[in-house]
Amino acid sequence: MPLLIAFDLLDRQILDRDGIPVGKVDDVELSPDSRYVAALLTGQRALGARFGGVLGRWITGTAARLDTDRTGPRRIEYALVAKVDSAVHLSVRRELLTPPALEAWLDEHVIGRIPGASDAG
Amino acid sequence: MRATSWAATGLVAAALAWGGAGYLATKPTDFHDYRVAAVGAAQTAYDALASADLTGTALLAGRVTGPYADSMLGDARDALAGAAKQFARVSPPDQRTQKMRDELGPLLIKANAVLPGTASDITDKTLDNLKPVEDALDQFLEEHE
Amino acid sequence: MKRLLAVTLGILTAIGGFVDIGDIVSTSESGSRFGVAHTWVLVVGIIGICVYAEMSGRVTAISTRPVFDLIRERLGPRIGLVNLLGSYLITLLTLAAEIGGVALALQLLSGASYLLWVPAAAIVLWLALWRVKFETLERVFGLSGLALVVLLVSIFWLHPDFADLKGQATTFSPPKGENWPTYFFMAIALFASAMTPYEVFFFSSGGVEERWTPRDLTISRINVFLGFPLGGLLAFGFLATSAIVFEPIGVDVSTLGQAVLPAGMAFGRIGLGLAILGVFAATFGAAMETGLSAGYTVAQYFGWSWGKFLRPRQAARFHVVVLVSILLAVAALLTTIDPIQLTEYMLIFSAVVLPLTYLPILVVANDRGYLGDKVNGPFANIMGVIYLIIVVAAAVAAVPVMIFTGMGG
Amino acid sequence: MPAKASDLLGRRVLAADGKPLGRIVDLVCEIDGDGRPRLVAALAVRGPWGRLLGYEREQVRGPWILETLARMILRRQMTTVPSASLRLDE
Repeated sequence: MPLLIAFDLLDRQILDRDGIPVGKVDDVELSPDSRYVAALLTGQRALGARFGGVLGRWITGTAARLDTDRTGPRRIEYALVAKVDSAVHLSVRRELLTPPALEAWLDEHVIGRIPGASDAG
Repeated sequence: MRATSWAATGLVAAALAWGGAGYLATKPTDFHDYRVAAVGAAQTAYDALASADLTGTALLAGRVTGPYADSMLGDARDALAGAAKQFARVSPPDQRTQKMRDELGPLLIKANAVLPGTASDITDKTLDNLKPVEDALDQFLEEHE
Repeated sequence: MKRLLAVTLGILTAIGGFVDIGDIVSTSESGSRFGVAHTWVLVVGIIGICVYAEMSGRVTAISTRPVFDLIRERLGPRIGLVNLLGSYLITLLTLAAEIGGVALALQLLSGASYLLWVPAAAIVLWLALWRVKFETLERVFGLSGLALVVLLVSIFWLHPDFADLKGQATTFSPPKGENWPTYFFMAIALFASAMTPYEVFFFSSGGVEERWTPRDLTISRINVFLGFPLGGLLAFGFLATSAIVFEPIGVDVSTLGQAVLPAGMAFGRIGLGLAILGVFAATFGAAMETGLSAGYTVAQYFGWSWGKFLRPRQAARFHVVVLVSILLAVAALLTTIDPIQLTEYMLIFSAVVLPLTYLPILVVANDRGYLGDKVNGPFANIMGVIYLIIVVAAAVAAVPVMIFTGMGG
Repeated sequence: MPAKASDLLGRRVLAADGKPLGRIVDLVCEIDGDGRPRLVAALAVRGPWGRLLGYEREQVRGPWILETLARMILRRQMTTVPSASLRLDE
């Protein structure tokens, strides 16, 4: 069955091997010759670029300020995709991927400091 | 649509809304407006007194608690204050409405006076004092609604 | 027993739709002004939310995707964002109102002003959302909200003229002394809150929290077809008792205290206490529902990890959204704005959000790629389309009617 | 910078004879032997409809009224353009 990039990939939830959310497919990167799907792009930077306009620049700008270590959006190599159905399932656990900057920052400075943050609810 | 036309549409809509709001805010009160305001105030005052009456009766029968009655009386007092404020904001534009003001004004003051302050003030007597004011407000509503 | 407890998600969700603080007061107001003339609106609302909650529960059980995922997936990021902003505002306004409602219930018990209770209510709410297991929250507040049954029983204890009530319920027009616009305004407000979008967000996300699989389809359906009618029935308790006590003497209900008075008149202090306890549980439950939904919608739009089944550190952004929403709600309340008035503004945003929420659910419920042979049958589709039309009509009519009547004045 | 799907989606495409075919709404891939999705075609739609709610696929059926509307738009306006003959309108 053919895979439709806009329908089957874009805006779908990416889940890791254990079903934990990793991000949305905010854009899809093509190989340099534009013939293959190379990677999934996720995060507000990729999302903002898709919006375009003032709102898009604002979203991208805020996301970029939070994440100064990286030059582009988070990339997930397409080779890591195990299955595409109502979500995009990866074959790895999310700890192996670079964590999103906002999540890491909030974990370190806010949530991680509140007692009980490491216990499941 | 382009961003500029969106902006233009937005500006026009904002201008119309602003103009409309300005018109409504500065429009002089006519008979209809005054009647609406007066009836609203009378209804609020009546609701407050009648609720206080029901609560008081229930309290004396031991069916509700003191703190509950206290907060019902507090609500009634707030409602009366709101009604008085709402009524004071409009001034009567003609003779007919002047008559309405002369009727309702004293009633609102009386309502405030007869409303028990706290649950401990509630007795058969204070409840009896509520009745004539309730009836008068009811009468006023019947006439002008 | 375990099977019985499995329906508490539906009950809790329905409580947020039918007997949250705004609904308690506006349903009672409707009863006090129109008698039980709006009973049909409750029936229409119950059927509507059942139709769409069943679809979203089915989609979630089979695909494990909650509703907001579908919205962005089918409508795209732009319209999804419009829906997100609208839904978030509705949810936030309701959250603020519910925290106010918890505080008002405490005021009725203690006599101390509700403003003093607001911070305490907010802190306990946050602790519950931070520490307590989802199933525990659902059971405690879903079940104790059932204390509101006391109002339903009160109907019989107040010895009304049942022929009269039946007459009111089968007359589809406003009684003498009331006008059509207000009648419609109240009808739309009751209908919109019965179908308020955070119910399907919460219900489907709750299904994911409880790790529903295709085998839980029956559990989902029992939740829907038991929970929502039960919620609607509790709302009818407020409608009917206000119609019995306040309508004949011409008092318009506008406070929570008035709404629970009939329980006291029927059963004395115990009845009153039960009603206030029920209101406390219902508003606290609705506060949890809206607090979590605020986090669910934002996290599901952006694809962040979310949920109470994860450790808070694994879903840091989700927990920050929940925390910030509670703080915003408290800030709004401490301006001394009337918490009950707050829920009326919800209608403005419902106009945008309701169609944009229910359309994608209907479309996905027909997608074999998602649901295999569990797609909608003809009956579900007919009902779905009819309700989509009603929702759009109500949404379009809401704002003009609201301005025209000065919010039901 | 490598190309992104969003750079192609929404762009206008032309037929071989230069006739406009509308905007790209989706990109069709086939999974090749190595499991990599290879771009084989683009779907172009005339008119303003960018999102078709999924009715471009066979699996979405009903409700009758929504399906009929969506398929009416699709039949009249959708073209599949193979990658090899894809001409973007600059």
